[in-house]
Amino acid sequence: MGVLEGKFEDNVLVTSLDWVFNWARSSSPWPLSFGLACCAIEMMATGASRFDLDRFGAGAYRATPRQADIMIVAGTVTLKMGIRIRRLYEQMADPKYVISMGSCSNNGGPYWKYGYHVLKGVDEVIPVDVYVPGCPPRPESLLEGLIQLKDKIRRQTIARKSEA
Amino acid sequence: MESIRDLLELIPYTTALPVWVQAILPPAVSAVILFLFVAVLAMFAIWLERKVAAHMQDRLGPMYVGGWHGWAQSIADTIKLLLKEDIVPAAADKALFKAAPAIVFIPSFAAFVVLPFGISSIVADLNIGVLYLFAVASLTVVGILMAGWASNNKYSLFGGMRSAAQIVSYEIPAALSVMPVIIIVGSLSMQQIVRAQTGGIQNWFVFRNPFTFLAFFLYFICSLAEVNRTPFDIPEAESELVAGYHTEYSGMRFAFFFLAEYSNMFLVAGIATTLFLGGWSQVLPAQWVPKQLIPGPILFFLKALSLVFVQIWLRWTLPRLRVDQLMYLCWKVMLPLALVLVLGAGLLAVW
Amino acid sequence: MTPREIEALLKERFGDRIPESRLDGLCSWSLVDPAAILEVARFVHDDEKLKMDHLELLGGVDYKDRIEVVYVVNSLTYHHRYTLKCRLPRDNPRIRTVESVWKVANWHEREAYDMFGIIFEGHSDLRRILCPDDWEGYPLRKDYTFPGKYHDMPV
Amino acid sequence: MDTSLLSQIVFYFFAAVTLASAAVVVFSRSLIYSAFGLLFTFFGVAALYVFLGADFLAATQLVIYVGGILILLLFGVMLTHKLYDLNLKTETFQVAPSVLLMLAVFGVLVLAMMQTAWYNAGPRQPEPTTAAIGTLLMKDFILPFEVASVLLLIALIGAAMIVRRRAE
Amino acid sequence: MIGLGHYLVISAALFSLGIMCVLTRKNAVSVLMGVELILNSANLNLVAFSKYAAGNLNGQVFAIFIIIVAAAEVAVALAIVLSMYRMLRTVNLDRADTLKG
Amino acid sequence: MNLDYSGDIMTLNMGPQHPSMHGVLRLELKTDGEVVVEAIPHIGYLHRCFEKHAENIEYPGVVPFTDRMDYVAAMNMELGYVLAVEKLMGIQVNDRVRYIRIIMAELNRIASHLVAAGTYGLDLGSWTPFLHCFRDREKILDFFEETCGARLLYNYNWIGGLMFDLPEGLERRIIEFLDYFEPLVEDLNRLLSYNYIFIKRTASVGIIPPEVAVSYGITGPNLRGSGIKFDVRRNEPYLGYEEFDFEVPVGKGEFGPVGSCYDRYMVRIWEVLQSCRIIRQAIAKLPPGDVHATIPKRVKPPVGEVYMRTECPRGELGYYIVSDGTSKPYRVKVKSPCFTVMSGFREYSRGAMIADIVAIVGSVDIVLVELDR
Amino acid sequence: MTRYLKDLWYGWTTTWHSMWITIRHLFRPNKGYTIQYPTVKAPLPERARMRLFNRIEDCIGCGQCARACPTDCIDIQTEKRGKDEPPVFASDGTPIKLRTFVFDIDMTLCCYCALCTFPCPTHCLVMTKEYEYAVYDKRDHIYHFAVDKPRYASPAEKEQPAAKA
Repeated sequence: MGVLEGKFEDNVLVTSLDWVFNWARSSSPWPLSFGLACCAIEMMATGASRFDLDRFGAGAYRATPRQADIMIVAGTVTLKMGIRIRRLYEQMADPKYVISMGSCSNNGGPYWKYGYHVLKGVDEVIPVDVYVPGCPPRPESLLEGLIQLKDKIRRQTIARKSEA
Repeated sequence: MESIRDLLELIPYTTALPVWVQAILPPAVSAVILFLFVAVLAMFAIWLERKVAAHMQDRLGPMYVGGWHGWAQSIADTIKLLLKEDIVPAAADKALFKAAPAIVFIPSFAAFVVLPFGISSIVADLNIGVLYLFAVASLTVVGILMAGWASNNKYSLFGGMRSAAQIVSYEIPAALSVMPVIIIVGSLSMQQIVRAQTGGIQNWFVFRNPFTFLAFFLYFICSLAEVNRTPFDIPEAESELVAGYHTEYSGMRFAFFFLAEYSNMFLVAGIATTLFLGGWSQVLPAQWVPKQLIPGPILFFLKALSLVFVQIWLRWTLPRLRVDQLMYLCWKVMLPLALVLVLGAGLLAVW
Repeated sequence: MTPREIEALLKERFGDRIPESRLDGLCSWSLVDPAAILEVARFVHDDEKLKMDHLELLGGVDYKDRIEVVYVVNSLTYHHRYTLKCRLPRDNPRIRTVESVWKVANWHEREAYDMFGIIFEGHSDLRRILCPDDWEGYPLRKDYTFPGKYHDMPV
Repeated sequence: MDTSLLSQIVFYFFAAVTLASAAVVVFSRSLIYSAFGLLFTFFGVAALYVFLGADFLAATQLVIYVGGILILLLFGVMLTHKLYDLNLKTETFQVAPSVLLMLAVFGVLVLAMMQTAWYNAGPRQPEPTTAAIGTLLMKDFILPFEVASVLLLIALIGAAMIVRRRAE
Repeated sequence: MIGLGHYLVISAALFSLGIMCVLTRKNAVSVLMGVELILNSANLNLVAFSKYAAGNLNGQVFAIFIIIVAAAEVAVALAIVLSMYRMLRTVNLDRADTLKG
Repeated sequence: MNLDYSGDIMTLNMGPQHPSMHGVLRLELKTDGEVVVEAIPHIGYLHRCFEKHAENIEYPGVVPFTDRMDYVAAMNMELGYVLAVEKLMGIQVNDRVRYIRIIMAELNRIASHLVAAGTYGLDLGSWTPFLHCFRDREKILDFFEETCGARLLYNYNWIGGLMFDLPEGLERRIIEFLDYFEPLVEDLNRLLSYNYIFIKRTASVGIIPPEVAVSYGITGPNLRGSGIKFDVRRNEPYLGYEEFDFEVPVGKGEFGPVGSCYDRYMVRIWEVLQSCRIIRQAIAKLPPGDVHATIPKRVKPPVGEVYMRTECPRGELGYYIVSDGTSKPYRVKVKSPCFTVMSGFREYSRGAMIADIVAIVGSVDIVLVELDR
Repeated sequence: MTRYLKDLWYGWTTTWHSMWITIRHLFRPNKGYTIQYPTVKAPLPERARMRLFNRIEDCIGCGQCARACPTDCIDIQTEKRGKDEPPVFASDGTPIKLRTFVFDIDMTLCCYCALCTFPCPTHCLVMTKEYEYAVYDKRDHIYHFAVDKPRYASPAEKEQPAAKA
């Protein structure tokens, strides 16, 4: 995680800092402009006029993984691509989140059974925060996934986790 | 600066401080104020850009963060960027990599020193103001080259080289297109230039004579190129070079580039306002309204922001040029035109 | 030209090197002796009456006992279409490349190599195209068994 | 007086920056570091010009040296090496004799300085120099000015001619 | 109090560093940097004298001329270096001996 | 200023993840400064084994997979497959099915060309056309969603019929949409196509001469952009396209040589208008009928093989299906238009600049999944 | 020279044309293009195909849906009801002869093609309009519809149940 995590005990200051940090992080999740297949078109549609991802502050598609906060894995991940996706994920700066969009990246989707060249779920190579269902998901579904991700971010804390 | 010194004298016990602290305090305080000012300005410009772009594209833009039309969006972005992990690639040249954002940001920040926001609100009214602006602006190039080279990434390097070539070339027509104004005023001081334009819209240099009128457009286009805005944003052309010279930058260092880009936007708009649109001077002719109704700084901001708006407008309208077309435009179109303008303005002044 | 005329033309020119033909409305084809494929390809491409300058499709079909290479060719001038086929043995299928006739065959042949392991002799750049370079096996063969793992990712 | 103390501090600071970065230019093995050292040298010299009351010259120094010459040098460094190579090292030779020579030159210069009784015109209030320089250039130094402009033109054309790729 | 001597010492140091750079480097671009140092030291001298000794601006005007000449020199020199690199694939000055018999 | 630095060849890897690569195409660029000496495409990053799937799934179940091949023009993709199987089985669909199929295919063509035009603007640094195109595309997707319930991947064309009949009043709304949309094409043109920067960026770049286009088997708008008037809808009509009055636009080379990026782009824009014409005619002639009438209970084609080609927005789409008499296809081989276009990329991108590479990749309008299948 | 000036002129005018278009869009009121999703939800058409839902009380366990599914995302396990059990009927009167004790749909595999809903004899398998079900754990995307427990502990105890997909 980021610079400050895990260095403090839990107290009032930390709680309010948490609020500020999580507010900032959840309010500006810049996605990596990274489309693979069908879902990428729906991702573009989500960014376009009708649904407008930018309303949530997530419209600033970054071309470079270094500046992106969330990676929307939109589409089928093949084995050839899986290696690259892992590298892209490693290049992203903490804190980073992954939205797996659509059946293919969730679990291989339709290509699950005979797809000798398809990775069975992007979570085999990188950790996934939110799975958005659909093949492809409606733009609303992606927005809902983003809202879910925001909820998840808001529950984070910089306080040191108790050893449990 | 003077006003800040006056302000500090109001605070008790400052005289009891050590001498060197007393000496260093006013510049330090004004620097901090200026920094905050620039940061807020840049954040506002970012928000404005996102909203304007969205509405041009039949979207809404940021809507939720902070409440009304996502006014806090840029604040959230900034906090988030500051909190992000700061990656220094293992293959990069560490020292230069870390220094580059500062070298890019400092000039754009330092250039604000000579912007006359109002009759008395200017940090330092240098008598070589315009020259100072160009001197400081030339430092940015080094930072960009540094960033591009130190990242050890081919895209960055391409971006850096393109950017350096672009800024260095466009500095020439930009500087030349300022000359007509300087010839008329006979001074390099920004404040003097504004004073020469007081008394209403007809005294602004845009409308003074045809040469200055054209020079305004010329300067505006060249300044677009100098701050790497579309249609001249090839150094960071997303679809070609990923993100240009700041491809490898993340978190805070990227925030500095971002901030520098947007403060530069405001800076060139401010310069154009000062040189051509009368700076803080009033709009209505003095014959009709003898007293300045709106305070100078507000007028200045309105004028500068409208130019920023035009920059944004252009960005979301035009495709970008190619490198050779960009250079063609500079050397074959802008430069001859600028020379003609200087010549014409000079002849007009002599005559 | 109708498929029947094309077939007649081919038969006339190449004789017994066109051992079999089937002319139906769906997909009229002629079997070509694998050794003569380059000649036939050049003929259909260059012949004034045929002018099949468009290679539509080149692909393999695995028939368990043999592998067939299918060439669907088409003329942009006369708008007629015809199919050529070559039968190859299943183990070690080899055939001459038609890259010199239609440039697009380059990639099509690479794909057929990738999927079926058909080796095109004289091909300028016969590498895998869709699968990674270190992939094992020829996926579209009927007896293809799925690999368990590729690098450290499960298949 | 406090301001004179402050200005002394600032002067020594810039003098140190100038000399240290010049040392980097000379002693750094990496060409790029040399080039960026040069940036600070130019910057420091510009600051010293400000101290000498030559504000126009300081700005000119920045515009031409930093904005022009340094960028040219950087381009030169990058173009004459593998573009994306981080290790732009340069070899040095004759280090020991040149250090001796350098020290000798420095010693002689400083000695000569000490020995000379310089004429001192006395402290003057710094004043804007731009207009005065312009007048000087256009009146007293008009001939050198023209010669310099011709020289620049020739250099421009010459440089373009030299770098031009001959059509094979 | 800062006087003429200070500037002269700085200038002398810059000059000798420049000399050192020119002498020790094989790389043509490096040598150019050394030349720039030397020119700067001369400029500094001129401006210092113009303030302390002469009392007029002639020194500054000369400095401007030097800057102009330096710009021209660097442009031409770099052009030469570039074409040398293109021909010899190196910028090592020792290799530029094609004129030798 | 010429930025050819030194004659050093530098290898620049564009992709697989690169904002302008329309997915995950990887280009290995050998550059000399800004000039690309050679651009070698590497594909297969989205190879989803369509042909393997098709061999293991019953005939109707393949249709969703054909959708996913070219997801921007799914209606057209499934249309080709369905027509091939129908041809193999000898099914004659009634007129209503034919006309609805044409309406849907043409609407989909408009949507696909809008994506192509929009993303092309994006590649060249102009964002707004992209969003304007997507705004209008959404309306088309609404029609599809009303008709078959899905926005992008429809599974609407079934073997022997359609999934559903058109919903109540859709014809009227499509006409209304066309009335609204056709003037907007002019807006798009003024915003992007006639912009001088855009013309300068595209008009003399990425030229595919006709002979190269033919030799590389380039089809569809890319072939027509090179000045060859060939359209499967016109030259080998299926579905009764011969009953319709439309033009086949070809590249004119107004601002540069024929076959440039600009020509390919403009052919798409003109095709959008032609599609509008076709839709209007089809809706005017739409006969009543039962769209489920000819759907076979069990799809079991006779032994044999068939090759069927249709005109897809990206070019000529061919399905080569071998049937062994069972309910699963023995082999399905797809002739994908993007594959052939990209195979020639090395040739027609030679000598371009890096920025031009982006322009060329955008102008041939590839969809990577169809390329890799 | 004329070409040069023409170029300049075209560049200038077409830029203004483009700018005119964008500025018009800026000042034209946003004609409801954007749907503000979490607060406003666009109505879905009648035929919208989203998440699969099975009314298990109507399911006769025939397994036709599983056979039709191209991606094998439906997992049905049934067993014959004993002779001693009371007869059960679906809402349209079809007798339910099989007890479905596993009816799992893995929505991460589903391709939303609706091919499974058409063969269903009792129309109990439908695609709903529910599309908001993003989860943190992908196992939550497997929906278990069956409510009955198998009566016979192992298939060997009774003869092998009919449809096992």
